[in-house]
Amino acid sequence: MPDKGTQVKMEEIDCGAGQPITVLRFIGDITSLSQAAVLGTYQGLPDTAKKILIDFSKVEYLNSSGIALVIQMMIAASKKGQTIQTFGLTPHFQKVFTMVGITRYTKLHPDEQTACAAFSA
Amino acid sequence: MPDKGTQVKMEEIDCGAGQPITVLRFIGDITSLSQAAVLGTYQGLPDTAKKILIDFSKVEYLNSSGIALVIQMMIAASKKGQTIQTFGLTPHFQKVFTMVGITRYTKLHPDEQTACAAFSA
Amino acid sequence: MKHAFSSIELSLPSRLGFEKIAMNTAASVGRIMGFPEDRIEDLKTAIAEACINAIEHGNRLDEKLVVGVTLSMTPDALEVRVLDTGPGPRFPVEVPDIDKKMNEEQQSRGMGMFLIEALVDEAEWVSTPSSGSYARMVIRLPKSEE
Amino acid sequence: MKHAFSSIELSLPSRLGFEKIAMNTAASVGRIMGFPEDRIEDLKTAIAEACINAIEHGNRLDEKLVVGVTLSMTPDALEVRVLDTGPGPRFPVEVPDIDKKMNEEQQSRGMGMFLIEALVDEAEWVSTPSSGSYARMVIRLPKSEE
Ligand SMILES: Nc1ncnc2c1ncn2[C@@H]1O[C@H](COP(=O)(O)OP(=O)(O)O)[C@@H](O)[C@H]1O
Ligand SMILES: Nc1ncnc2c1ncn2[C@@H]1O[C@H](COP(=O)(O)OP(=O)(O)O)[C@@H](O)[C@H]1O
Repeated sequence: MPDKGTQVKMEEIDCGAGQPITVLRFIGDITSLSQAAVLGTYQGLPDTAKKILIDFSKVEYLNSSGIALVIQMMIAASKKGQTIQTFGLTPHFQKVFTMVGITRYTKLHPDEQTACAAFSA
Repeated sequence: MPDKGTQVKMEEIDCGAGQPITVLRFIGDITSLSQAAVLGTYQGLPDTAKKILIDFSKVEYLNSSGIALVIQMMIAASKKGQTIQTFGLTPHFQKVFTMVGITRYTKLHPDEQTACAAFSA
Repeated sequence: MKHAFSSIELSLPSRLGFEKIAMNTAASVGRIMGFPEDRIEDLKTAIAEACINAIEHGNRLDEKLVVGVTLSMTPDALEVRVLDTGPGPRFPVEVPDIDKKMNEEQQSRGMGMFLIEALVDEAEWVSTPSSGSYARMVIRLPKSEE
Repeated sequence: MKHAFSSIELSLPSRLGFEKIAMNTAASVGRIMGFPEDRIEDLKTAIAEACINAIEHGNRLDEKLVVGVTLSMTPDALEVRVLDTGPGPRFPVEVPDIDKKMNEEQQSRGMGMFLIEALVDEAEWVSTPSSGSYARMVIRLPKSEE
């Protein structure tokens, strides 16, 4: 695929648990150049968004500066009392996220369904 | 995938047309280093093999020296009165095979079923 | 592209198979530049064929001799040079003819340079007697992309 | 591997994003050497982080300065050097701590060198004051493969 930087798709879904869930689907790269895509998109979410699902399944390249943006988003979300669930990281990036300790603050789910279900658990 | 050179799997299949068809499934690379895999395997086929189906769908890298081996196989097959059908080339290599004119001597089918059916056409 | 010109260099020992390294390096540059995937495939095959020729014919498989690859990015094209230490091909080079090949009137090989010319937008072979020779290929970005 | 030692060199302008070229070049070398796919991923991340540091910190995003990458293949390992023109990192480097990061007691960045060390078999940073510095990483082939 040609290099398109970071793209984000925002969606509202209903996992069957009543309250809608806001999904951020990242596509492409998450790097230091993704500040607007990651933090900008997050900041643009309405205050009513309490449950945020992050879809990494279309992310091709992620580096430590990109992970730092994810951490910044998690910090902001925890301040606002929002819950974050994630899914779609490759086994390699699951390992990397575990190495840096992110798994102490959010769970890396294998797929969308499991991640969704975790909001009502 | 780690670099494993050329692998070939030989199979006999029946496309429903009575006479069995000999399938050569190439896996990996087809280059100047594939002489044994391509010509050796071909020469090892029993004389009864009259219909040969070549599966390129698992070929990752093919260069002009590899194509030359395919041409040598086609020359040998034409001398023995064998019919060759092929399938599984990527659009790029379909273009390359067309550029060098191989399509004047064998058809590049989109999939196994179509290639199979072509033997009884 | 913000900058008018920038250049990436790669050097490889002359060993068959190492052309794949050049292919993947070039593919990566091509993707950064925004080439569509079918042009990336053209680029990969062209650079592989040029590297194989540099390894086999130019450097005669002597692994101590280096194949140099330069990838120069301009706003509208990628220029690739593949250098070896030999004198370059002798022209004219026989055009491949599938009928002759099938009739064994022409050897089955001899399609690399033909493919390079067919796949890229510009191809030329330059010989610099004192130092070696290079194949120079240009592949242009589709107009709509810029 | 038939030959005891062979080395591939790559040089890149210091532009963020170009680390991907190094990643894909290295991945290609790793595949030729027969590394399993999970180790290729480790290698890619490690080399990307080293290149980003060379681009950002070593060469301070000055595109005229080159990041050099050498990939040296031995029968049992791949050694990678990523060179820049700066003095290298100042030690000790703060270890990333996710609790501190989440509490904003530590900046969110600062995980690159930690990841490099965690992902490769050997990592060191060498400063050569006159010319620059390099990160040196070694990733070994699994024993069963040879
Ligand atoms: N870099 C080179 N140095 C010297 N001779 C070359 C080089 N590239 C090509 N040639 C010559 O041109 C001929 C045709 O090359 P090519 O079309 O790639 O086919 P092949 O390599 O299969 O022979 C080669 O056989 C060789 O004699
Ligand atoms: N090649 C280098 N040249 C100079 N300083 C470096 C280099 N690599 C790393 N450093 C220093 O080490 C620090 C930690 O690097 P790293 O762990 O990769 O995280 P980050 O780059 O996100 O800060 C950097 O902030 C920088 O000060």
